[in-house]
Amino acid sequence: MLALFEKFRKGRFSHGIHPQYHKEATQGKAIKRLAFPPRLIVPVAQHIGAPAKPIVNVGEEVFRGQVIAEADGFMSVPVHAPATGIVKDINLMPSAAGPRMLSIVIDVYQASAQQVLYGEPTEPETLDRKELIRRVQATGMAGLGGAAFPSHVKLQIPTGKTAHTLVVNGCECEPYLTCDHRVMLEQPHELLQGIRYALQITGAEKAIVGIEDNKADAAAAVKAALKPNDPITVQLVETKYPQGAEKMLLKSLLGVEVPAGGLPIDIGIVVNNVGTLAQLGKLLPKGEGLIERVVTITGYNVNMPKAGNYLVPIGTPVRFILEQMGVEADHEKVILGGPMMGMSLASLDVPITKGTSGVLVFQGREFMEGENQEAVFPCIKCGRCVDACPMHLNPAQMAWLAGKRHYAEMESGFHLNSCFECGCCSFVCPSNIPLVQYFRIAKAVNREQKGKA
Amino acid sequence: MSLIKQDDRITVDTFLEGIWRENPVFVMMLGMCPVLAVTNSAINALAMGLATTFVLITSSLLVSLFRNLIPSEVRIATYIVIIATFVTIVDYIIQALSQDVYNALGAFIQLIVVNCIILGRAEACASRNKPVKSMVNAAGMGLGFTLALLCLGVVREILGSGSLFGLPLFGEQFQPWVVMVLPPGGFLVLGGWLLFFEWLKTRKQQSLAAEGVTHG
Amino acid sequence: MSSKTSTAMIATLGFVTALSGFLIVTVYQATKPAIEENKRLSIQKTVLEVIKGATADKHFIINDKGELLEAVPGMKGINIYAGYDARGKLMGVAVEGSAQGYSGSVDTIYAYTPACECITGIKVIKQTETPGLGDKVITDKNFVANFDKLEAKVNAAGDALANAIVAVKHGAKHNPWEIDAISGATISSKAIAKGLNGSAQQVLPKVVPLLPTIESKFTSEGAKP
Amino acid sequence: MGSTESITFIFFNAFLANNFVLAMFLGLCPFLGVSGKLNTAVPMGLATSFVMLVSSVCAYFLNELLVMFNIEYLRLISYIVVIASAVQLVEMTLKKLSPTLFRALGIFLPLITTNCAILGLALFQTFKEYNFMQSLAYALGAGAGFILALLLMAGLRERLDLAKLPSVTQGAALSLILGGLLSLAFMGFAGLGAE
Amino acid sequence: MSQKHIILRTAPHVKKPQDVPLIMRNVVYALLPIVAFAVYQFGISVLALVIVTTLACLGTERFFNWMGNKPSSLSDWSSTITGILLALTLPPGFPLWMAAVAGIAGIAIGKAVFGGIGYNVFNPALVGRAFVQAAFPVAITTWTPAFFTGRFSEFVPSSLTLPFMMPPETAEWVEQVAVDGFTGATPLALQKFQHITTDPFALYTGTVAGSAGETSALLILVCGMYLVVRKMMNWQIPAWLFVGVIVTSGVLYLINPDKNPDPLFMLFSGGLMLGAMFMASDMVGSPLTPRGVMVYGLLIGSLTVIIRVYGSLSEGIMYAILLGNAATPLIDAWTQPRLFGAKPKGKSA
Repeated sequence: MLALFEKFRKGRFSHGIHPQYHKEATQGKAIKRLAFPPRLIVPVAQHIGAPAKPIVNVGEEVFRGQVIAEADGFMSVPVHAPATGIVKDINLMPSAAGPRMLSIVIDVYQASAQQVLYGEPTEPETLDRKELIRRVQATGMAGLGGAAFPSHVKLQIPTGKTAHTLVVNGCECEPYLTCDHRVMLEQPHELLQGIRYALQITGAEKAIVGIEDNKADAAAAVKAALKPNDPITVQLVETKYPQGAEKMLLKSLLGVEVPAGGLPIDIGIVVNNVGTLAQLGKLLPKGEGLIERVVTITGYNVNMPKAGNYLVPIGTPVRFILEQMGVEADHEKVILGGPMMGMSLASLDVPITKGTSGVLVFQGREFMEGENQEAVFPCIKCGRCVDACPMHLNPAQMAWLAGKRHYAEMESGFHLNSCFECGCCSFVCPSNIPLVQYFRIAKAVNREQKGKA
Repeated sequence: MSLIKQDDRITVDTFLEGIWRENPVFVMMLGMCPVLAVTNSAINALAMGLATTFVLITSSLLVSLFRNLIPSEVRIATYIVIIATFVTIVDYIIQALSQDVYNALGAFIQLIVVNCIILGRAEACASRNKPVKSMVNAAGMGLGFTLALLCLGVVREILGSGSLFGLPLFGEQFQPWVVMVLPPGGFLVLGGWLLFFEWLKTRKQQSLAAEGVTHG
Repeated sequence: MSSKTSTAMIATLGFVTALSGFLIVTVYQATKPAIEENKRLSIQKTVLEVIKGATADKHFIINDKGELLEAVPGMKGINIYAGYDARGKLMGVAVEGSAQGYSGSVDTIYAYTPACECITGIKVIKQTETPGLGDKVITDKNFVANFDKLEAKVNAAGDALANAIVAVKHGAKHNPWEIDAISGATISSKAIAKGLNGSAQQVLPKVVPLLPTIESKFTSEGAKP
Repeated sequence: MGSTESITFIFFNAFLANNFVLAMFLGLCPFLGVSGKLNTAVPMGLATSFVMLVSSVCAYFLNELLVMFNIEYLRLISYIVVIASAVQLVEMTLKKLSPTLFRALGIFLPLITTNCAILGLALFQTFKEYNFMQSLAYALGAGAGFILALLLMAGLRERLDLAKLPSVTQGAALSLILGGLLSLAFMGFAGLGAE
Repeated sequence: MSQKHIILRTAPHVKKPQDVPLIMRNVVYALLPIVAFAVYQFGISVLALVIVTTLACLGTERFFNWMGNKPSSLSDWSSTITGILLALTLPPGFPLWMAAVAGIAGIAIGKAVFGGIGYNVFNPALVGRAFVQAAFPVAITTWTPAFFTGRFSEFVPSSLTLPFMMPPETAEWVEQVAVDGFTGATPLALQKFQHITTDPFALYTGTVAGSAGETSALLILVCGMYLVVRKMMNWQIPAWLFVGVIVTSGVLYLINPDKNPDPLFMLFSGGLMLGAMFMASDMVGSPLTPRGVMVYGLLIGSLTVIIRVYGSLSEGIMYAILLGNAATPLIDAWTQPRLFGAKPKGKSA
């Protein structure tokens, strides 16, 4: 009976949550360019996969757009200099994830015109897939949606499989973030160009742009920019978190479920983020590298009149951004990314990377006033996490197991590895149990155990 | 195991271990069926305990006497036959002594056969020791069992019927807690006793630890 | 396995079985009289208690053919316990009744008094009703008072009771053959009534014609006090 | 004389109202011992109730024989021997007919010999003077009741394994209190099937 | 620039504004009108009953906190709920000392031994009620008429029974206060044992005999709806429960309309509404999964009807819920949600 019910609910995925979106502060503000900071910290691993290898030395002069670290194999992308300057240091520096990472520190020439002097202009339409993929890799593109998966790998169809549909993810379901929204509004032509390139590379017949219905203006802008013979459609989907997760988006748009443990390509679909494709549409013809990205800078309970969307050079330290915004560093929490999945920073010297979509400053928790905000109660088995989990897991059961360190059973019996840490369970938990954190720990322990075995 | 065999001395502990350290009910959790089923009054508990003790002692004696003759392949079967014999005997004796007690205990007398304590004693003690020692040990076990049954029977009868060994304690107006003589009462009272012993144990450990800190 | 050990096994088992058989039979024989005496005494106690004014009892059995026989162990049929006073006058007969209560059968022994053609006493000999509620059928004074004089007249045809014994709800007793139920323990009360009725309908028509014979047995045979 | 109880009443009485484990306290050892995990409780329950059925039938005919020869005083000894042999027989038959089932139930079968629920069933059906069909209903009800109690207990204990129990209530005491609460809940079934 | 104020906490960094004490406190709010109506109906005896059970529950909870060297857990309001609910399920003239026993037993063996809130497997209020039901079967089935005059100035005589003593007979007193038509039996008992059906309107509005807080089904329904609207209760549990009741009693009614009551009567009589709205829906004892909730609701609903019709007790909801609680871990284990992307027919676990 429930299955029958499910059939009538096309255009949406089941479960998920409706947080407060707080997008008003920034969604109406056009993208502006942020100043260059005096010093850039450019990690060599801003993507998933093998870190890039530095090819510059300390004291060397680098120019904006120059490759400063080259890809180490196929699962890797190069890193380009975000600004003209001098390499001050190549050393371990703080990162958002916590552990220090190898980074190239560049002191920016304040007087430089900061023009991009490097590039390999071409007409992508004339090239074959293999060459295109090489060129995508050369741009250093990694998914700008947050996961930072190397874009060329994503566009490369594994042997034995074919792609019939390209899904373009314009959901941006994280609260506060509006950078993708602005990109769609302001750069629909670049975006469509990127989609066309992606169709060419993947061989998919059609593309669907999925946009949440709270961004109808963006959808209209993209539609207006369509050429008559484009095999591209724009489709609105329900505003709900985590609509932007690719499995949820596919369910909503096409009514299909990606097999558990599988990838969209297993059912012939390639998913890319709007920000990524818009950037690709810009960079690929010019043959330039990815050196800057759009970042939403805003906050909660913080006086930030300049909040908005900014084009920020990769490697800009958060501290510099906050100074530019005129925000005191004396606040409770700074988050890189969205509030649901982003990381709260231990140090303000962490730089913006290719995957950073937002810088959020939180003062106090978004919670009712006067309540004991941090107290954790025992699980009262209300089942809200079960109703919220978009992957249809049982977070409560896994949390009990985690409490007794039965990590292996979480994986073998309750699909721990299908959890993509969207945070819905923690969000709804009335007992304030840090469920997602439990699952991260469990996954890490399981990985370690497997490594040992 | 071989050590036990060689040590033929009968110590106080041979007798006492069954009462406290290896109490069949509170420590080993054996023979639970009669423990809960017949302890709704103290007199039943006592009768059951004594009947079990009788079977324990006599079957221990017989098993111990024949311990060198019984081939190990058929030893369990032999033990069961011996135990069943004495249970039948005790069944008839009780019937001859008092029809009321017999009616109250019902089939639970015959169920002594499958009381794991007796088979356990036969296997673990009587088959390895001389008759006198195994009888002393069996007597200790039996007494421990009887005491445990009484612990339950007394509490359940006082609360559940307001009497002890059939004698009213509190007068006419006392409101009995019927639940205590019902099945849930059996579970809960035994659970309560176990909690109490566990609490005593942890308290003792805590005080020992505290002493260790102050003196050490 | 060598034949030697099998022989030893069989020998041991045989010996132990023989020994246990011997022990059991000895004890059985030794306790048998005492047990039967016990059983008889407990029945006698019940019978004398339930038949008012009786001081001696005697156990009869009515067999399938409707014949009255003196009870011998192992005999099949309907048990009838007669109660006499010291001079041998038949004060009443006690009959067993059984019906299903809440948690198993409720077995009773009740007394039928020929003089008033009514049931004059009842005793529950086995029941497993809920203590405190269902077992009020034993303890509740008002309920027990039902059986001081409960009509159980055999009809004209002599094959059933004139009026079936029924339990009615508390406070609604109007006829002498009705039982006033205990409020809150209706089912247990009904079980008693059902047991009484079932037994009385079947047994009394057979017993009533035999009453003179039963009375006569006292003088000829003599009952144990 | 026999018993007047109806077959449905006997079944439901043994199954729920006078549940063998929770009201009669029979089979407590496996109830407390094997109820820690669901995946052992299920085969144990199945094996036990199967043996219950077999030994109930055996005991019925055995008792007919004993009564015929007037040797009721050998009842206990013959019951226990027959049950032990029945368990052996079941074990061997199972091994031959269904090795998969045997692997699942195998380790539990020897334990069942000393399970008082089996002997208790045989003795009670004799005492209550049940006829063959009544005995069968009794055995089925008792078996079903045993499985039900075991399953409920195993589920609860598995859940409480993951709870933060006070140090005093771990182990046997907790199982007993759970048993008490289950028994309390089962009192709701009182009288089911009566009338 | 100092950074000492930075709080490190993993994602997510936003939180739905609802926590355990807030939910529990709202349940208490929802119960208050029911308590008020019960006091209006039965007078100060019920007021004393509520106070005694609540204090007994809170005291026991605090005692076990102290025993386990744990901080006080009274502020999560859960014991307060237990106390109030317990009082509402007891007869209005229930001796106060027995009510205290119920409260102590409910918290001690129903909750504290398992580790307190969240870890209990049975609803503590029902454990307490089942305990006294088994312990004092007579007192708990002795009912008091509603709306008797002088109910605000005098206690029901059985309320003030001395501890450990038997309550006095109330039959004479009932005659004295003389309320028309009071038979001393609940509608369910009347129906079950004498096949007298009570006017449904009286059932909705609570002018019948019964436990302190179960007599007005309509009020309870409204108070429950408050929690549903505030999204503090899983409405599916009472909904499925009602479905279970209606289907089971409907079938039985169709089979034998003379003997078996109709579904509407089943739904609005006895403690069903209170049990469905406030006890079956207790989160701690109910399954996690949506399918599990369905099974749980249907199970309790049908069990209630079966116990009412075929059992020896006239009321079955309490035992049905306890049995549902007992079955919850099993239901949960057998209704694990189907993993997103898993094959539809494949076993989920």
